[in-house]
Formats: sequence, structure tokens, C-alpha cells
Amino acid sequence: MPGLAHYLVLSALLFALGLFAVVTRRNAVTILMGIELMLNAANINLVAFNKFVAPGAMQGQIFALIVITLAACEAAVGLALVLAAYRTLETVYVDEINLMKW
Amino acid sequence: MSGEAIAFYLLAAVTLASAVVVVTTGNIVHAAAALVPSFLGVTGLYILLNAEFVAGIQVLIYAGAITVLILFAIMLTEGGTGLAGRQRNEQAAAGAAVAAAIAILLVAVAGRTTWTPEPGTLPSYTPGAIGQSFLRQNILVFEGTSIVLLVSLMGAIMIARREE
Amino acid sequence: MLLDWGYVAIFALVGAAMVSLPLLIIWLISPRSDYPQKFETYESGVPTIGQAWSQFHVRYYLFSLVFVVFDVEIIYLYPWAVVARSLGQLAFWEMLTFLVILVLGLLYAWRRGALEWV
Amino acid sequence: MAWGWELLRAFVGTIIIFSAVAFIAVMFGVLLERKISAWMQSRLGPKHVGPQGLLQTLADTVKLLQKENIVPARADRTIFASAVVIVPLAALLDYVVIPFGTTRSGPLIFRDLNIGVLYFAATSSLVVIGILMAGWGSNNKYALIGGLRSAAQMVTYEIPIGLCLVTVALMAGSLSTVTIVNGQQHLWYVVAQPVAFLIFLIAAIAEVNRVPFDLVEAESELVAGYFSEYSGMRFALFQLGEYGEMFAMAAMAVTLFLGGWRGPVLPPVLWFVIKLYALIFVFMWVRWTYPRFRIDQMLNFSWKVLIPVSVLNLVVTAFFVVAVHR
Repeated sequence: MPGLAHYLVLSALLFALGLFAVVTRRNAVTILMGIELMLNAANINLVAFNKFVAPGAMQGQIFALIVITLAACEAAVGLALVLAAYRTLETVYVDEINLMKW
Repeated sequence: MSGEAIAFYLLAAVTLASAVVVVTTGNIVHAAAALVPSFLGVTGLYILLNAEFVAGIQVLIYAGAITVLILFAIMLTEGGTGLAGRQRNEQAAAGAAVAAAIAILLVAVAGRTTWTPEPGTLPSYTPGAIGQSFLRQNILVFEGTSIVLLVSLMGAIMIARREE
Repeated sequence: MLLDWGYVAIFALVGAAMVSLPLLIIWLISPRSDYPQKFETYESGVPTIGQAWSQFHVRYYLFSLVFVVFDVEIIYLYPWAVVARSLGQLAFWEMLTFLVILVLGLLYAWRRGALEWV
Repeated sequence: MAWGWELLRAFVGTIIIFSAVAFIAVMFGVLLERKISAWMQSRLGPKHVGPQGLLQTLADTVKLLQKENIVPARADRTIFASAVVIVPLAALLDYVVIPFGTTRSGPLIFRDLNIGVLYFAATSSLVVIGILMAGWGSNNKYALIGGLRSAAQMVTYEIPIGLCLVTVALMAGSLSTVTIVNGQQHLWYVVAQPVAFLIFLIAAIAEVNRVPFDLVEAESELVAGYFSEYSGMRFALFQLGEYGEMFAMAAMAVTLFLGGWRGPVLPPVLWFVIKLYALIFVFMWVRWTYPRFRIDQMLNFSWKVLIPVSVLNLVVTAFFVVAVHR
């Protein structure tokens, strides 16, 4: 029977993969994908705690729904920023976006 | 090895394998396409954790809406023409080390602390319980989220639309 | 409850196998002939010019943006719809404020021209 | 060995549903479409193969089975190949929650999920991913534009469908489709919710990319839209996805609004089939009566007409449900 520790280990690995993507990828859209993976890892933890530690109040699942909502908002605004940057700077690679203003 | 354990390891394998593909592949569109199986793997994990409603929402929003948003963004930026560019910057080794360190730290902390399960049992019909809790205890969060949605919609439109 | 989703998993797996069965059949029995012109992409006879992967207007993104926000709004409608009958008047007014705030978003997108296609 | 029997039951149920959808919904549906459009234009339609042309689509399928599948040059092979499986599979996943009828041992449904209606909305949003991958993978300008446009169209019409599903869930007080059908014992929801039924039908026609909303794969505009590079059996699989989705939408409209398998004297499954084919006839009838929308009219119609009306309808229904029941 997979216990709480199983889910925590799995979400730690998924979080590490997402963090690796955010830290080492050059394309801004792929960085946003890494952030989505990290948010998913956090959601697994929330729902796992809701089942194993505090089943009565459903707080974990409510928090997971809020995190999904904010992930959608974050993806929307983040990709809008990427598009605006692409329109003015013609590049999406973050290491080339290093000028504050010219 | 009960059925649930087999399902857990299968879903964990699917999620982590497609997450590795998202992280390491050079082709951006392959990365976006590989996101979908990892989201569906996480949906399976929610079902194992008796969170059916959150699983349905995860498929509807993550695999349905956010992946479409990412795919549109990829096609609006340089899309295929930029595939040749190298996708990973020079701090790959350092990044891997940091990520591995954090993973080991998390696992160590998770292993050592003991959680005391509170009394109470999971309600059988989760959508009803979530609705009750949203509209009774968490009403402030509920209205706050709608304001966050409104603000992010307005902000994103303002940023993305070219000011004529 | 887990049994329900076991059924759905089997439905998806067996379904995927049955959908890819015809593909296996054509892989086995279909003829092979590869003269180069056949693999040119179809542009009603004209030889293809340029890359298919050119960029597109930002309006595609704006539509999917407003869609994501409204799809997320539907998350909160489902649980409320299930318990609306038992929760009574207060829940109805709470839900109404939620909907009004988000219809404001739609009006803003409408006024701002995010919903224009051109 | 209980789970062995359950496994067998699920296995057999899947095979029955997939072959029933493949043969009845798609093959018969395509033939029905050709026959009905022929009668509407006062011609006869396919007649030679089998009695009254009944085996026409079967013959087409066998012909397609031995066609070579061609992958265009410089196409993205993995995405090109996987899209062919994703679109029909996502379209056919809807049939898990559709109650076809009832027998002594309970409702005739593959599995009554207690988030049934939400499951339906989630799977029909997966089809958009497959369409975008098909459009992108085939390295063809028409396919890419067609894929983007049909994704934008399907995405836009998912919101009115979601709001109509919420309205019916509000009336029935539960997300499970069997409870919704049982809730319509005395009064079909089409009587209480004519606006939601109309919006659901319009949005369903648009979701399935059928005329008058099929600008994306219109012959005169974008050749064949996102599947213009697919030939032979792969094209047939896309048709399986499209017709399977159309029948799933019609079956869900019957379940949500027309009382599913409820009917006075005939056996329940027969009632379900009658209502289903009545709606399918309406889908095909609409095809030959309305001209094709322009892309901006199509999208504006959803954002500026369907969504405000369905939100208003939801609020009014909620008011009556909450106020009247006190």
C-alpha cells in the first residue's frame, strides 16, 4: 500500500526535475514548463497530506484547486510576457535578454 | 504487491519518464507534447489519493487548457525555426547538482519527520464536500481567487496586445 | 471508487490498442513505393515555398488566454452546482459575486478588443 | 479471483463499445450522412454496394485498409504518428459515462463515475491537443493554419458546453450522468432548460467542426484543415474521431436534456436510440440548411452571444433552484 512517504519521494523527484528545467533551459517557454512541473509536484504533496494526515477538513484538496487556478493565471501572464518580449526583442532565449533599456 | 501499489509505481514511472523527456529534449514542441502524459500520470496519482474531483480538474485545466496555451505560445514565438538553437545553457552541471541536492534534502526531511494523522475520514463524495467547504469556511479564498483571475486576465491582455 | 477508475484505465488502454490495430494492419499489408515527389507536402500542385513554421498573429494567443481564465472559472461552478440546493440563499449570493467579477473580465476583454479576430 | 472477473467485464465492455461506435456510429453514420444529404438534394446517394448501398462505407474501409500511409518530407514523425491515435482515442473516451439504457440489474453504462459530467468535459478538451499535434506534425502550411484555427474554435466552444453542463448538474444536484437521467423522471430538462439545450446543440455542432462551423476543413478554404496530409487509413481514423465525437455529443445531449432512456412504453435502449438518431438527423439537417460562418463571426458568436446567454441562464436557474426549493 503506497504510504505518505512514497508520495513525498515522488513529488521531491518531480520538483527536482522541474527545478533542473527552470535552472538550465534557455528558452523562456521551456522554463514555464519547468515551473508547471514544480507546481504539479507541490500539488501531489497537498493531496497526499489531505488523505494521510488531515482527511476530515478537505483543506489539502481545496489548496490544490487554488494552486491549479494560480498556475493557470501564472502561465497566462508568463506567456504574455514572453510574447511581449519576443515582439520587441525578437528573441525568446533568456540569456540573450540582458539589456534593461537601449 | 496490491493492485494499488502496482498502479502507484506505474503512474510514478509514467510521470517521471515524461517529465525527464520534457526537461531533456531539444525539440520544444516535443517538450510540450511530453507534458501531457506527465499531467495525466499526476491525474492517476490523485485518483489513488481519492481526490477524484481534483483529478478531473487537473485533466480539464492542465492537460486541456494550459498545454494548449503553451503550444500556442511556442507557435507564436519562433516555433520550429528556432529548433536548431542549443536549448541548454552552460550551467547544466551546477543545475543538476543543485536539483539533486534539493531532492535528497526533501527526501531526508520527509523520512525523518513523523506526521500524526488527525481523526476524521475522507468524505466519499468529494465534489460535494469541496463545494461545501468552499462556500462555507473558505469563502474569502473563493472570492479572492476570482479577483486574482480577473486581474491576471486584464494584465495578460494588456501585455500581450500590441498598443496601437 | 478505485474500481471505477480501473475500468476507465482499461478502457483507455484497450481503446488505444483497438485504434492502433488498423495502423498495424496497413503497416503489414500496404505496398511500399518511395519516389521523391510523393513526399512533397501538398500545396495544390505548386512546389512548396518557405517553411511551414512561420509565426502567427497574437490573436490566437489572446483567444486561448481568455479561454484558460474562463475554463478555470468553471472549476468553481462544478462543486457549487452540486451543493447549491442544500446550501441556500447565502451560497447563491456568494456565487453571484464570483460570476459578476468574472463577467467583468469578459467585458474588459470585449472592450479591449481581445476578442476581435482581425 | 474477483478482480479477474472485473477485468474481463471491463475488457469485454470496452471491445463492445469501441466496435459498436466504430460500426454503428461511424460507418453507419457516414452512410446516413451521404443518404440524407442525397435525399435533401433530391438524389439517391450510394446505391450499388449491398442492398440500398448499406455496405458502402464497409467497402470504403476495406479499400482504405490497404492504402500506404505517407509521411510528408521533413515532418515531425513522432508527433505526426501519435496525433493519429490521440484524436480518435480522446473522442471515444467520452463513451464511458454515457448511459445507453437500463436493465433489471441496473443502468446499462460502462462505468457510472461520480464526476461523470466533469469527466466528459475533460476528455473532450483532450481532443484539442491531438488536433494541434496533427496540424503541427505534418509540416504543411494549410495543416498548421487549419490546426490552429480549429483548436481556437474548439477551445472557444468548450466554455458554453461547460456552462450548460454546470446548469444541468445544478438542476440534478449531482455530476453523475445516471443521477441526471433519474432526475428527469417527471420532467425532461429540455422543458425546464430550452435555452441551455439550444446552446448545447449549437456548441456541440461547433465542437465537432461540422457545417456551418467547419470553416477550418472547408474544401474551398484550407484544403482539409489539420488532416490534409493524412491519407488512407489515418484519414479514416480522423473520421472515426470526428463521427465518434459527434455521436458522443448527441448521446450526451440526449442524456442531459431528453431524459436519456426514459420513455413511456418502448424498451429503454430503443428510446435512447430513437432520440439519438433524431438528434443526429438534426445535425445532418443543419448541415444542408446553413451557409458556412466566417472565422471571426464564428468566434464572436461564441464569446459575445453564447457565453453571456449561458451565464445568464445559469444565474436564473440557480435563483429558481435555490429560491423555489426553500
